[in-house]
Amino acid sequence: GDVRIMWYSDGVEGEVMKDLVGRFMKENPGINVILDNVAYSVIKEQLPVQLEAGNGPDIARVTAIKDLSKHWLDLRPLVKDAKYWDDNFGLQADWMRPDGSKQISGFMTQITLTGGYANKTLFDQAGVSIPGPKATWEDWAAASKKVQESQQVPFAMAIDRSGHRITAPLLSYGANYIGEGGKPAPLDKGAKDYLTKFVGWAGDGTVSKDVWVSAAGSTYRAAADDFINGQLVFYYSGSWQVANLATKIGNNFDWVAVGSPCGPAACTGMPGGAALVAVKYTKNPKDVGVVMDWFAQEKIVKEFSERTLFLPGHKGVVDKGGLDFKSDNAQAKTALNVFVESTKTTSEAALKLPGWRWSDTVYAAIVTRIGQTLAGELKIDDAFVRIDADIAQKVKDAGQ
Amino acid sequence: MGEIKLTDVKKSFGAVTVLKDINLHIEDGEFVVFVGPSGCGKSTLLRTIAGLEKITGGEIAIDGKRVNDVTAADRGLAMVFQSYALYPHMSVRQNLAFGLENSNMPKAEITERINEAARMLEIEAYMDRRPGQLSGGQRQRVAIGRAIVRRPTAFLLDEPLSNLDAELRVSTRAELAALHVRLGSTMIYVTHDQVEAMTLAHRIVVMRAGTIEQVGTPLELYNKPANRFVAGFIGAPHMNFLKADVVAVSAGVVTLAFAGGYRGELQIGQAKLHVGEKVTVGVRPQHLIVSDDPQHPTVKIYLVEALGSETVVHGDLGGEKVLAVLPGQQRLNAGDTVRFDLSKPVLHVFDDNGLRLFTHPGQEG
Amino acid sequence: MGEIKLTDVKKSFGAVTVLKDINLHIEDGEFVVFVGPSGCGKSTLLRTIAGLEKITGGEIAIDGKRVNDVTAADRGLAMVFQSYALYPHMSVRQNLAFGLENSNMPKAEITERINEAARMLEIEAYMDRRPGQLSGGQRQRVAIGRAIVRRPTAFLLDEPLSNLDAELRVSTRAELAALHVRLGSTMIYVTHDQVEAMTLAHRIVVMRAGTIEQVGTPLELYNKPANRFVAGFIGAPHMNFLKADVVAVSAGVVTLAFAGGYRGELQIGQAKLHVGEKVTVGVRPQHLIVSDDPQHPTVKIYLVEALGSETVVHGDLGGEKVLAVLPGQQRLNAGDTVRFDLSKPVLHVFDDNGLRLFTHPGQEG
Amino acid sequence: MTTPSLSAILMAPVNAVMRMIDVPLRRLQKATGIGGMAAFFLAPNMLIFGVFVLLPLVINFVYSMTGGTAFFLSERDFIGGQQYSRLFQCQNYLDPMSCQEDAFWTAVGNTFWFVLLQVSLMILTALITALILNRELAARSFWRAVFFFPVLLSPVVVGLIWKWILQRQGLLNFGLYQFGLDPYTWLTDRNWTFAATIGVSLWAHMGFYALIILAGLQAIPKDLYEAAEMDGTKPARVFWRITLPLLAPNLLVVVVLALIKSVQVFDEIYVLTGGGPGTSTLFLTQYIYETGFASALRNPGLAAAASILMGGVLVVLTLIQLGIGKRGENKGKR
Amino acid sequence: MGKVARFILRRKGGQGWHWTDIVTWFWLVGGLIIMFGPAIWLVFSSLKTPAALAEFPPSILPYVTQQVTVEGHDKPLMLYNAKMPDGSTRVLAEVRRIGLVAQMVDPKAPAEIVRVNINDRTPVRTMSFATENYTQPFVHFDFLRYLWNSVFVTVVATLITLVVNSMAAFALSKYEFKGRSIAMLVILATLMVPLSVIMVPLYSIISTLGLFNSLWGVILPTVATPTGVFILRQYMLTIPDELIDAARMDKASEWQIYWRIVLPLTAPALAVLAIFSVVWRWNDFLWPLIVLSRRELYTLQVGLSIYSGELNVQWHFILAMTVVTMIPVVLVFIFLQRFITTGIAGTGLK
Ligand SMILES: Nc1ncnc2c1ncn2[C@@H]1O[C@H](COP(=O)(O)OP(=O)(O)OP(=O)(O)O)[C@@H](O)[C@H]1O
Ligand SMILES: Nc1ncnc2c1ncn2[C@@H]1O[C@H](COP(=O)(O)OP(=O)(O)OP(=O)(O)O)[C@@H](O)[C@H]1O
Ligand SMILES: [Mg+2]
Ligand SMILES: [Mg+2]
Repeated sequence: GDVRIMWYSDGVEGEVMKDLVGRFMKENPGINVILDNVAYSVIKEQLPVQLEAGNGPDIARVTAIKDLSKHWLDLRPLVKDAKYWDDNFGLQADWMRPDGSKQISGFMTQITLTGGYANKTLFDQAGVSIPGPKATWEDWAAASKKVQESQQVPFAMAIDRSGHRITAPLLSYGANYIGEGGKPAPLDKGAKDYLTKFVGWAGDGTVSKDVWVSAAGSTYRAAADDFINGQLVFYYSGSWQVANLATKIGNNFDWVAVGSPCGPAACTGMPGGAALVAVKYTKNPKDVGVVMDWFAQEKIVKEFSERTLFLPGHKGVVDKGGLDFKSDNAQAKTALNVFVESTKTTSEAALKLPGWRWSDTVYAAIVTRIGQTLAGELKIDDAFVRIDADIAQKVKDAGQ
Repeated sequence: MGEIKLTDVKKSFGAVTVLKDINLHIEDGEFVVFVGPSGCGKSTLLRTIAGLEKITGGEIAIDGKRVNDVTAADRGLAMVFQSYALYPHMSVRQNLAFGLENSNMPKAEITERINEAARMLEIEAYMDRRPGQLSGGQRQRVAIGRAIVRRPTAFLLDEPLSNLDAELRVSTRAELAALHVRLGSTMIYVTHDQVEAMTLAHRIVVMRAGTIEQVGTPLELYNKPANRFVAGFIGAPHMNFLKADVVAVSAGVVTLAFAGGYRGELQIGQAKLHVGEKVTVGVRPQHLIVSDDPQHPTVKIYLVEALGSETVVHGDLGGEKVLAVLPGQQRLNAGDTVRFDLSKPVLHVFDDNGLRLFTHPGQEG
Repeated sequence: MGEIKLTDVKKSFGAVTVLKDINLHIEDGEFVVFVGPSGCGKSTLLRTIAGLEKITGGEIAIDGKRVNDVTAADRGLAMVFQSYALYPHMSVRQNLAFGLENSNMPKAEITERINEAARMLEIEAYMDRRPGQLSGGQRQRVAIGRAIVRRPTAFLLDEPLSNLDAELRVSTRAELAALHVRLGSTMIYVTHDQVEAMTLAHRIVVMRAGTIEQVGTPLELYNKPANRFVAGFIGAPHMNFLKADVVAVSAGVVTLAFAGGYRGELQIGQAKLHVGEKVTVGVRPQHLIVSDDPQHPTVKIYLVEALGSETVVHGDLGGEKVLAVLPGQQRLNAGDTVRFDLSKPVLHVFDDNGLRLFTHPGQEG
Repeated sequence: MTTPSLSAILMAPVNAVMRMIDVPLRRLQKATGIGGMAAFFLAPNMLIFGVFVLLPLVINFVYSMTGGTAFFLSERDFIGGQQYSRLFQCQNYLDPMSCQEDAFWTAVGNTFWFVLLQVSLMILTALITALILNRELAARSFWRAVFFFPVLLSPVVVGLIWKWILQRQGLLNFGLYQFGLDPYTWLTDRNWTFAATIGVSLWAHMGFYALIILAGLQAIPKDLYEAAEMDGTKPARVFWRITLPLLAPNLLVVVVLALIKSVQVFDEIYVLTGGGPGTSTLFLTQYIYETGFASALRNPGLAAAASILMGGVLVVLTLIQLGIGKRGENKGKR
Repeated sequence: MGKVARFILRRKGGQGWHWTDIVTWFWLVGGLIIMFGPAIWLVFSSLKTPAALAEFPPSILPYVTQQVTVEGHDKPLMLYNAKMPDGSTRVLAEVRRIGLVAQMVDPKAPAEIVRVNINDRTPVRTMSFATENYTQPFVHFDFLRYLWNSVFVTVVATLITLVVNSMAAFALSKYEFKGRSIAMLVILATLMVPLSVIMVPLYSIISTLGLFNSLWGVILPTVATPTGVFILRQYMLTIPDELIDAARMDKASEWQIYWRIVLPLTAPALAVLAIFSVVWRWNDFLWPLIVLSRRELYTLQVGLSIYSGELNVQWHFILAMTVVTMIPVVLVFIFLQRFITTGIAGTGLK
């Protein structure tokens, strides 16, 4: 019968997917897969409503995988080889199933990892050497500041306006969000340390605050454009930017991915990604199982990753290595491989967060209040108080 | 078919009372003309009959059926609005056709009726123009046309000829009269034109300030006005009114002393008058005849209007304004003094309240 | 101050030519009346003088200055619109005050002028109403008031009295005449009313289909119409026209044979006529006198209209329609036959093209 | 000459249908009278309206009395006025930061100033534009299109265009740079950003209101202008004394709509500033949107309560305007 | 020419520049720059590559670096103006860049490698239109299907809106009945709440009625716009009641009055509403997004939205498609605005 996949795209993955779907249907004539491309906002805002109403597609590519986990279909009885799934997707399986269950909801179409990019040309021109793999955030701040001053670019560093992004350095500074009973803990010293530093850097112009003050609330904003235009020395974002940077920078300057700088506690990035999950309300679970199985095949995952320039979420693919990303931009390939490598240094704490139900709440509170602080509306200490209060309120609202 | 009966009809706009207890019975097929001073309520009365204004009291019955709550569309009348109210977005032809289309008349008949009306009103040349592209008189003719193509049981015409030239007015008037005869429909007609009122009406209704002053045939009103108001209103130029004192009363004859010293004897008929009473004597300007008799009162002329076929003389008779209409073109000038013979004309005598007491028949009857 | 000169003025609306080469010189302080059949271009001419319509040819000069490109606001005239064009959102008082406030007149004077106009037009009772709450005649009076309070150098009045009752019409007419004398402003006045035209005008301009047929004083037009059209247009009811053949011409006298066999001898004056020529003879209805003389032509009456002060008789004379206005109330009925004396009245003789050849003075001159 | 006949051909079937509809309607009219017809004319609109607009609104009200994160009423618990009292919980009503929902009060304050400035400027510019477009211009439809053009753009595109113009590396700064002036970070300066939100929303919607006014201007009978001209009226006075009062009914639409839309301003501002810098352009609708949908743990009840409050204020403001407008309305009647 | 100029520069009155003429031209020219300028820039931007879109300083026109094929190199090379140490400039093609030094060749003499500091070279740029922004989406998505859905939604919704709203406006402006002000008030009150707020309740209603994933689910909730009723009603208030009286005397039924008298006289306001309705429905995005989750039902705007991802928005496609989808509405506007001409309502009356 019909299997509908609700899909959003950041880049070419829609095209790739369309192609793959075509292939699938050729191989499985009985199943008609319809790919409904939608805006990300549909996934984020409409899909939850549809799901609550018991509507929705059969399969969806989603990011709020934990939040909505009660709507996902357990594929365990439907897939051909549950062990294959557990082996290869087990690491992230927890991110997408209700706490405490063993269900197989789907798999990650893409793993993302936060990380930094440096404008190599600027470094070269300034005659400053790029800090090494173990360099700390302070090292990076100092180095990029030097470059900035010598090259007269507006900013040294920028971090995307995103709680997820900023959580990486926080974790490196030893922050722990998860408190007793899985509830959010108040901001700890590690978190406060880095945030204080961050606000300080913004104050002295090391960090661009443009992107942070350019919105209210928890709105996501990327600082990529500044980096693309060579206005920025060091840019902390994530693996998904590689394709974007490759096309837009071209050979205007050289850039490199440098992984995540270190803090006192770790040198971790934050993982994340989007999952392809099956929806409980499908009329067609058998076919859904077939489709999921097909897309979860190692070779398909590999091909998909190579063509979309995504990091694969498939243990087999990662461990075997030898991913041949389909890009004619050498810098992009190098960068991707840097990210693939750094998945291995991701800290325990970082790996837990995507599967933690309150992580978005914490992210939102941090972004909202730190944004206000950078805009001069709050003092940093008030911001900490507010962040804790905001989180507490949300927990209360959720009736827990 | 077109009998209209108004019983105690009242109408106010907020605090303004416009119609006060109007009682009127219009027979089927009758031609009734409403006259009255500007603002006396003629149009309002017409609109209440049409069903366009809800009356605030009383009853309107058409053909014996109470229609207070029947909508205008269902009363089956046709109206020429004082303001024309042409449909600005339709051509003249469409304006005329609209009413007919509403009653699902066959196309051919519509065309025929429209053409007939257009011919009659001489608007054939403008059939495809919009009202905005017509002259005032042309618009008015379209408004008339829109009513007459309908051939309703009763027509309501609100000053339908006011913007037409004399020639057209005469011919249209004649056409309306002919139409009335042909269709046998009731016609209610508002006009300020004496000639129209006199020539068209079976009965004239004289209104004043929301009330009916008198109803009667044209000559009845002309010859036997119920009161001073009607006497003054019917006939153009209006009747002259002279104040007089009763100085002697004998069998059938009364002697009146006018301002300026002139005394006249009038045949009193059945009426009763007492010496010392004050009356008003009305005499029509057309009845005044210039006289050389030194007994007749002198009038000092202050304005002469030559109309070609007649001459209107404005004068002063013992402090009162008098108008005289003299035939032909007279060689009189402002400043001249003439005498008018007051013994020959028909004289209407009104009491203090304006009610007509009697009419002195005059010498030429 | 108010001299207006039109030279070869032309106006068309798209393909429709409304004014054709109008030449007219209006003196300062003159009272000119435009008459003509409905749709002949009177309003348009007024509007071009006002500056509301751009002319398509020719020149308009006010006080010797070409004003073709001067806006209406800067020409300094005042106008009474045929459609009133009252400001619907303003009270009567505000409507009147509006033009005065434009010229920054002191409040006190504005009030005074408004009150004066209101008194004169008898609209004092409605000063705070909106036009929508007024009767047709009341609106028209406000429209007149709006013009007269302005006291401009020239007034343009487009049928200003058409919706007033006889009484009010006479009084307003008189007020306008007085105003004209008092202010000395030029007045251009459009009317369909013969009496207004005859009594108010210094000069009457007779228009037909966008051209001027004749300009002259009222009595000039009445007594010496340039052509058949003017003769027919001036005077109400219109002049009777009878076809006749010239059967004999002798020194100063011509013998005409009318339809129906009657022959008459007319004093020809200087004019030249030939035997066999066809002419039209015009005679005013008021001039026809009933006669018993069997020589006089017989007229078969088909309609009698009693107006009270006079009686209009419609008859048929040898196949041609004749109207006669007889004084007083006559005892005539449709179907009767009477004879009219054609030897006594003034007779106008027109040639084939309608031009007047000569006027037979008649016996009463 | 061909156009009317063409339209006549096009209209013929429509007219035929209308005539067919007329037959039963005449019967209905006979049966119910004119008052019944009023109901008939109102019915379709009211039906659709009731189901798709009014009913959700009522449900929304119920929402505001419930708590939890679930979307559907059936799964939400009734908590009475708690959401409202939460919105109103402040230590000091003059300082939004002292309130529990500080973002709400910040948004209220921002919205207030925004509305005040934007609405007055909107009416002014729309009126001027309409007056100018109402003149006899050459290429009139082109000019109309010029001013109406931004209305055709989706809010997202509007926000984007202006972001590209105003951002640090935007067109405006590039222009300044070309003229040798220093670039400026317009969108991180609170005052400039606030002004920009007003400017951009004016830019985006002015054509909408100008068009309504334009239609209203066309409805004013020409003869009144002629009369005014004969009265020697100066253009400015014609405007104040003739145009404006006679425009009143249509102007009322513009004022009411401008006010309502201005309070509800969202999309283009969201793209342009996201509410920043800081919270200086955070407006009510964004607050509601984020609280109800976008934030990590949505709170539809709180969002509903805030929207009900906003609607309440708007109703009051509209009533006041209608009250004022009623007088104008009567004035405009012929 | 003189005639044209005179026509274009036609002024009030005729002679001299009235201050209103000056304001008019000031406003028009200003409007052209401010209102239309960004639009033109939008069109040019839609023809830029993603890289050019992100570029600073931005260019008005779409430029790309010129490329040449040079003997001995498979791929085309970028052309630069290079400043030579002696101060002269040469047009060179860049072979590769190593750090701060670019290795360049003269396309005419490809053998010799010239080393140039990267700061001493500026790209040679030519205008080039990235038409793939337009062609690609046509290939990707089912453009005709989306177009059809959009047209269907727009046309049907606009027609229903016009009919239903004008009927209501007629009742609310030309009849006196009990509850008239209440009805008006309720209609206005619902204007007050933005769609995003009532989205969830509305969604449940749509689901209940089985209109989910149906174009009618997109159409119906929008057709009873309070805005439309309000605009039409206020306009109808200016139509003289006397015309309706006249029609009643002409035995017109109320329906005929509505259809034959009131509607034609409301033409300018109807045109305004039609324009708005078309624009709104055509650009509608949020609501169709909720109701339509199936590709075959997408409208253009929904189809277009797929270029907005979580982390990345493909603006070049969005801009190009915006330009394409705008063309029909611009045409509709040009067509309909002609009906906003001098009102005729007044002229039928004395
Ligand atoms: N906009 C227009 N387009 C075409 N023809 C027009 C237009 N306006 C007026 N006309 C025509 O011009 C002629 C003159 O019109 P005008 O209003 O001047 O007549 P008028 O002499 O005032 O007539 P009336 O006595 O009926 O008011 C009429 O035949 C009329 O139909
Ligand atoms: N809406 C209204 N509100 C208040 N008064 C009104 C309204 N409409 C009419 N009137 C008044 O009612 C009276 C009668 O008006 P109507 O129109 O019936 O007069 P009319 O006899 O037709 O006068 P005319 O001969 O001037 O047309 C007038 O005095 C008028 O001022
Ligand atoms: Mg009247
Ligand atoms: Mg006229």
